[in-house]
Amino acid sequence: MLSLFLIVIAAFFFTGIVVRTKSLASGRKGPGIMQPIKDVIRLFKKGAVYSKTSSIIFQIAPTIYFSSVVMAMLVVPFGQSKGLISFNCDFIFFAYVLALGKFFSIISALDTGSSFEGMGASREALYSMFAEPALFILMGSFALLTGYTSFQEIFAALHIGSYLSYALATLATFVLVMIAMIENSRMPIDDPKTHLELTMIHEVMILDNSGFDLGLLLSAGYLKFAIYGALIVNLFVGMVDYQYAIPLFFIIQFLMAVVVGLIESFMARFRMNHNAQFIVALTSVSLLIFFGAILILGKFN
Amino acid sequence: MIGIYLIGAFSIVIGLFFIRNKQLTFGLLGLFLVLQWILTFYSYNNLRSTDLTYFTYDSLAFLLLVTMSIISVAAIFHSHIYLEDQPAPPETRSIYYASIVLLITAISAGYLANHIAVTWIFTEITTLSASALIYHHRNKLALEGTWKYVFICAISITFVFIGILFLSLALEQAGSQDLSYTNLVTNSAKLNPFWLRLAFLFIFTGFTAKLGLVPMFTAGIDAKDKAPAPVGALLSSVLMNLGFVGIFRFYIVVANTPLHHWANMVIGIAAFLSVFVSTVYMIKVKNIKRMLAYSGIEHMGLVMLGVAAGGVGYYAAILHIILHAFVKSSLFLQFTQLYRVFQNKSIYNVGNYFKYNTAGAMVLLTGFISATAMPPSGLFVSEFMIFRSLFEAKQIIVLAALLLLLTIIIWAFGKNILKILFVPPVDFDDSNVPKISPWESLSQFVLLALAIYLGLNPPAELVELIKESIMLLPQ
Amino acid sequence: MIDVLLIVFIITLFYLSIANRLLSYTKVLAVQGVLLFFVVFLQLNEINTLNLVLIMLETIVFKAVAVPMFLAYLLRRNNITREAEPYLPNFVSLLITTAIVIATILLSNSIKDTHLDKMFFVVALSTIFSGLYIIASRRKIITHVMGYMIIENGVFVLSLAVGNEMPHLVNLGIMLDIFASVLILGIFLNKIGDVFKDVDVEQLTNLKDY
Amino acid sequence: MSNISAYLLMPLLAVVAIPFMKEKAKAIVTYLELLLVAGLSSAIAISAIVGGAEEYVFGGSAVTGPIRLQIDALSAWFILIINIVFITGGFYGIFYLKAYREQQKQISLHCIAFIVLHLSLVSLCVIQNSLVFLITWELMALSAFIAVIFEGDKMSTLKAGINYLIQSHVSILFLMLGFIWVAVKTGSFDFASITEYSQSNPTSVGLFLFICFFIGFAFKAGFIPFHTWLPHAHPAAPTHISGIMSGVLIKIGIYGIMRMLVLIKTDYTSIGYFILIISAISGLYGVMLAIIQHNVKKLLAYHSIENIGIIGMGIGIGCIGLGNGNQLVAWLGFSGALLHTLNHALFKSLLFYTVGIVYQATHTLNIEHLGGLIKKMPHTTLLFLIAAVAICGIPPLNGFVSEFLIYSSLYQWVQNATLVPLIVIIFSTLALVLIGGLALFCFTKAFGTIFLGEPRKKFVHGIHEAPAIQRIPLYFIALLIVGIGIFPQGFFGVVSHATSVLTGNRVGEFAPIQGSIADTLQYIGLASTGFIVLIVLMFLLRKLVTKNRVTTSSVTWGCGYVSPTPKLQYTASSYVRSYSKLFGHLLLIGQKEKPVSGIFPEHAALKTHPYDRLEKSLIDRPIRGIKSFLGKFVFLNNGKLQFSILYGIIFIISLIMIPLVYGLILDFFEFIKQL
Repeated sequence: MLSLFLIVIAAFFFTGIVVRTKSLASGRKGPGIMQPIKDVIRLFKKGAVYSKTSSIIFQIAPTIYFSSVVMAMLVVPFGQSKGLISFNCDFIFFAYVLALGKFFSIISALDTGSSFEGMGASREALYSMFAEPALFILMGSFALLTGYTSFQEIFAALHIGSYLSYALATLATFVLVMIAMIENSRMPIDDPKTHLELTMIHEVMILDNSGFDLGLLLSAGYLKFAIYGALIVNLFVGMVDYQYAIPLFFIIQFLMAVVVGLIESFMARFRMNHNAQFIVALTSVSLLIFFGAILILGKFN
Repeated sequence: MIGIYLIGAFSIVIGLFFIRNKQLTFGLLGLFLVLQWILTFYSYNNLRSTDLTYFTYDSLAFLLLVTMSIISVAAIFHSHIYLEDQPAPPETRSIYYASIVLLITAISAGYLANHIAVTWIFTEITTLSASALIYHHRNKLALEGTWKYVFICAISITFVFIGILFLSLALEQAGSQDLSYTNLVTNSAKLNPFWLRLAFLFIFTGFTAKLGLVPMFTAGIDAKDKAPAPVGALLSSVLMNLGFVGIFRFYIVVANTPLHHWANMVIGIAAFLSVFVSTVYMIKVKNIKRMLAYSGIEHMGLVMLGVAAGGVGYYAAILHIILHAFVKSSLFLQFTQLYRVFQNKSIYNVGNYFKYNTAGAMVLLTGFISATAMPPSGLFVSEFMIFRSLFEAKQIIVLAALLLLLTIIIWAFGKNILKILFVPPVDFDDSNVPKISPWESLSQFVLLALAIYLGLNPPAELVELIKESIMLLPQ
Repeated sequence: MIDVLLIVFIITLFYLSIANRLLSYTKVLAVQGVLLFFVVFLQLNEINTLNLVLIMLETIVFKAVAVPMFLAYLLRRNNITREAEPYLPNFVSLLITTAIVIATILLSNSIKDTHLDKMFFVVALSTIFSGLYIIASRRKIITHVMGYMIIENGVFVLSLAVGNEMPHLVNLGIMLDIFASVLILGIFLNKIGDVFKDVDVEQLTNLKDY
Repeated sequence: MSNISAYLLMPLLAVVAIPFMKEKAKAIVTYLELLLVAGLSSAIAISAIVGGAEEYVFGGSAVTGPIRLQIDALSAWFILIINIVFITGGFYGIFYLKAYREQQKQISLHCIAFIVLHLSLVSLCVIQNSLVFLITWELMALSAFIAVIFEGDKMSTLKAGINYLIQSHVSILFLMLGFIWVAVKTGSFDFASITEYSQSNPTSVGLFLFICFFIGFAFKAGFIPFHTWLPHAHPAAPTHISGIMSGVLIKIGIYGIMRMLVLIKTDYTSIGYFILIISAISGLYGVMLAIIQHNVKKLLAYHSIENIGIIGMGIGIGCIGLGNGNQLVAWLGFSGALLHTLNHALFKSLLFYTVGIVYQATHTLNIEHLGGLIKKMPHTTLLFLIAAVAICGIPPLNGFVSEFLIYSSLYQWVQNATLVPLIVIIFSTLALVLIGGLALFCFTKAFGTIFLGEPRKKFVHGIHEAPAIQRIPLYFIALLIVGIGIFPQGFFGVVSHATSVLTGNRVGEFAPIQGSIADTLQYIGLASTGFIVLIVLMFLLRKLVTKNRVTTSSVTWGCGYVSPTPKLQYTASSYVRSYSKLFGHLLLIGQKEKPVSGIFPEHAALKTHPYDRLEKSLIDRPIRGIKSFLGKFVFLNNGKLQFSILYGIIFIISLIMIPLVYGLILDFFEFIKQL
């Protein structure tokens, strides 16, 4: 339950911080932290333009996308406190609920019959497909380490002990950050600020969305970021008491936002056909983590 | 009884040969069928009894005789339809009827003969009558077919005779001169193996021409192709069975000697080669009749493999040969109707039979399923047993190769039959296709149903008879 | 004495393998008939006279006279060319025939049977196989028929070997002889001759599967 | 007893009667017959699930020996699946066949085949006598074959049909070998003898026996590499038959494998690994080929292979659990497999039926020609969408539940696994995840291209939605799909009986495990329900907010290009291009390209023909080899008389000489030895 509030709050600032970091890094003052939220609210007030080609799918898709993200959010725990939904292997539910959102965002992109949005849809589908194994293997290795299979129990039982486990934690963080980047189609996979549709992924999918729907999509994006942030936080705050944990949560979220901002300002976007390799590399990294876990448990004999 | 039968039959033959009047002809044919059935029932009533010293109503003979009598009814009935449909000059008609009756008589007598020489004589007579039937159409190809059939059969009969001579040499050592099977079996221990070996080799090779087995298989193919389909039905079922009788009765003798294993090897080689040959041609052949003939070769190969494998294989072989007779004859009889529709026997110019004669198409379909021994056809059971006997005989490699070949055969057979059933032929105008009454297919349905029933649910009587006919073999 | 006759018989086989003219084939057949006549006379001395007479009649009338004459008549009637036209040169044929004879001798050598006069066995088998060889190696249909006749002679010789014990087998052989020859020659006379002029085996290869 | 003979008698009567009926009567009688059989068998099945296994013994004939019919929870489960699919499929089929009204003869043949197919499928689940089983098995294959070649006047259909026939015959050969093996050793055709034999012999024997049977059943189920008939048969068959084939016909293979697992007592662990690996490969391969297909039915066929793979993974894990004595893993694996069997039967048949409607409306199965159908046929679109989401294994629908069970079996197994199993686990997880992702990729493509956007090809004839009555069974299936999604624990309750047969523990023993799984599933059910509620709420909210906002509609934003045409749309091929570039080496895609050239390029074209690499190397090449080998022997009957005689001579001489020569050689070696 607690995680819910925290994530929502984090979501409010997260993207703002990212944007701010980027503008500072590029020597500009940049908009206020709350700017993204303001945008969303503005969009909520606006009317909408729908393509003649599009159908009911196009209209319900954003809603479903948003609710899938919300649903995923409900699964995420915070330290000791369970998420609203928690059962064995709930992370599978987490991943697949997000998949539903993806499904609908993709078909809504195809629904416009545009010559560009299909491109984005295709890429989105392909990349998220490649990204998923990493998460599952990560959770698999955690399950192996802790002996539990639900988010909350895993994180509760996860304690950083030996040096090896430090290394694992760092790797895990890296993987999670990267998955977050992919899921939110940020640098280095995708550049939300590019102006050439041919090189977009997420942005080109929502070319035709406007008004309330666009607002939903954007806010879903913010939430997603916060969710992955929360997951990373959970890696470290498993045992910590709330009075330290909650501040820690925000600190880590903040740091992550800054890191994202820095990455986006100092790193170039990959070439589209390099993305696949990069994402698959994540899987191999997570395999590394898995074998690390095996090492820790001393099953090499 | 057999005496009466033979005399009656031969007089009927002579009658048919000279009489041109239709009613009288049919009367005589009917009379003959009655005679045939009387003989059958008689042989059932005094089973295992000997008649005229040279004929014995033993179980094997009886089984094949029943098969014969059932099929002969259908064959003669369809010959009638056939000759009505394609009217031939009266003397040709009477030759046809005379020789078909002669053929049936000779085959029946051949089954019953208990003396190798007598079997041989009647086999010779079948050659004569069959050749007359093959030449029914009086054209070049028919002549060629007849010539080949006659010549190869003459050679093979000579082989059999040589075999018999060797056998007599083998028997001399035993100090006996009676060539009846029973005597041979009783003296089997004393037979000279060297002469016996030669004898078996020659007799086997000789009878393969009738049985339709490698090495002398070619004659039968042309005969079945050129002969009118109702005759083809006889040639491809009961005549083959005569060849089987010839080999099997003598095999029983050899099986009781040290040569048993060697004989099995000889039979096995020939049988497997036959299946192989039929596979080769099932893929190639486009002439429906020849295709059916080759499938017959395949089945004979299976039967002999069952014999070679021994054990349950003997039982399976006899069951298989009976069921196959029913199935194959029904397919040939169906072909007459097929031919009436398309006036053609090449698979290329035939098709969509389902549309023109549904009952007939169902016969073809069921016949195909039965002939390829897919369940629920009765042949499946016998083939299953044959496979089982091969398995028991530790012939796994042979079994595997056999299964591969059979699969290919099913593929080729199925491809052709289904083309005939469903795919419309190119540039074939169905404006003047004759309407064929479904009743004509009745006989085939009966035969096929018989094959299925006897296979899946054999009456205890049948099982007993088969067991009895393989009683003398070393189990 | 019998052995001499039989050796002559084998010599006729050799001659047959190198003979060019179809007419000489018919002559050889006639000669073989005559030889068989004497062999029968000398060999079958234990069977009842009637049967013996019958057999001897068959040999002299049917084998030595009727069939050769009939074949010669066919040759004239269907004005068949006079060469035998073998697939293989005569030289090879001669070698093969010799090989056959030697093989049969070797084979008979491995027999351990006191009842049988091996001479008969050798002659019979070599005759049968050289007859088969002639059928397989000549181009004309009529040569097939002749080859078949030679086989029949061989079978006859074989049957003579057991003739004393089982005369009815000899009769059977005679029956086969007459029956088959009549059937074959009948067809040949009536049909093939009329339908196909100058009969060559190549013309009878339309029934095939490829 | 009596009801069973009735159950056999009625269909026979119908089969005899059908050819002499009017078209309407045919349909009605067939369907009534179907309902009767289904009702009877379902009643028995349910009683078996509730009240434990039942057994009947028939006298049988001299050949078969006594025929034992035994119906336990496992059989019952499959019988229920079969009946569900057949009842819906038959109903749908009645209307589907209306289009072929004039071909009465074909239709009556079809009806007969349909009845026999259903009857034999149901019977296969209960027969315990190997010979009768074989016969019924072939009956099933044959009737399915007849049903497939309904449009047999097309040579292509016939080819596909024969391909199917032959491969199912090969499958029966393997089964036959197995049964003969057992029969020869034990002398009995009863299934019980299989157990005896496998128990009384070393495990290796049981292993080989199982593999023999597995191959036989795998042909039917469509495991790689025995799958090649599937993608040909499904497009060829009339749609309701494709639905039934994919729904239950291939499942009977799964049933066979499970039955053999129950019967054969041997080293389950190694069997488990064997199945798991094959299944993982099947799953991946199936979906990878599915993506590049242009023909919808072919695409669905490959997805059947994929789903069989998933089911197989469940079975494999279950076996391993059984082997290691890890009840929980075994339970999760088997239940997952069983439940997925039902789920796949549901959504796959639904997919086929909807595709059938599309086909009858547009007369094409080529995705690239379709598009924008959602406006013409909304119901079909909705149904297809539901099925598509379900097959991707996404909550809140049924696909997720079974995949979840299999996933969690993997994660449960992790706990106490050693190194090698761990590696297996991780790669199976990988496979499962990739399968899920690729399935999503594939079905977004299929749905998007068929139903969304603009029509890519103008159809001369009007396109209409199917009549409401034809949609009834489809909605029923959809209902079931959602029902399993939001109420999984109930269905699991039913499955658990079947699972207990597989795991071999008695009724009541498995309460704790069952309970723990049921709890988890209950959570999922709640979550899914909540999810649906949330979506609805969000949608209402959206309605509320946007109620008095101005919404205008215009052309799709063409990024500045002002005159877009449907031709400019993203096509299916372009959608999968980046994918097929990545996996191009594994796949086999024939390409014919006429590239754009010159300053004023005229016509340019690109044709792609996806083909199955395995089929090419495992089916086509060997067959070509065998044919050419056999072709070398056609000279045998070349019509020359001399040859025919020669064969005889050769035969005799060789059989005389070879032994002599052989003897001589032996003597020679003896002589050498003596030196």
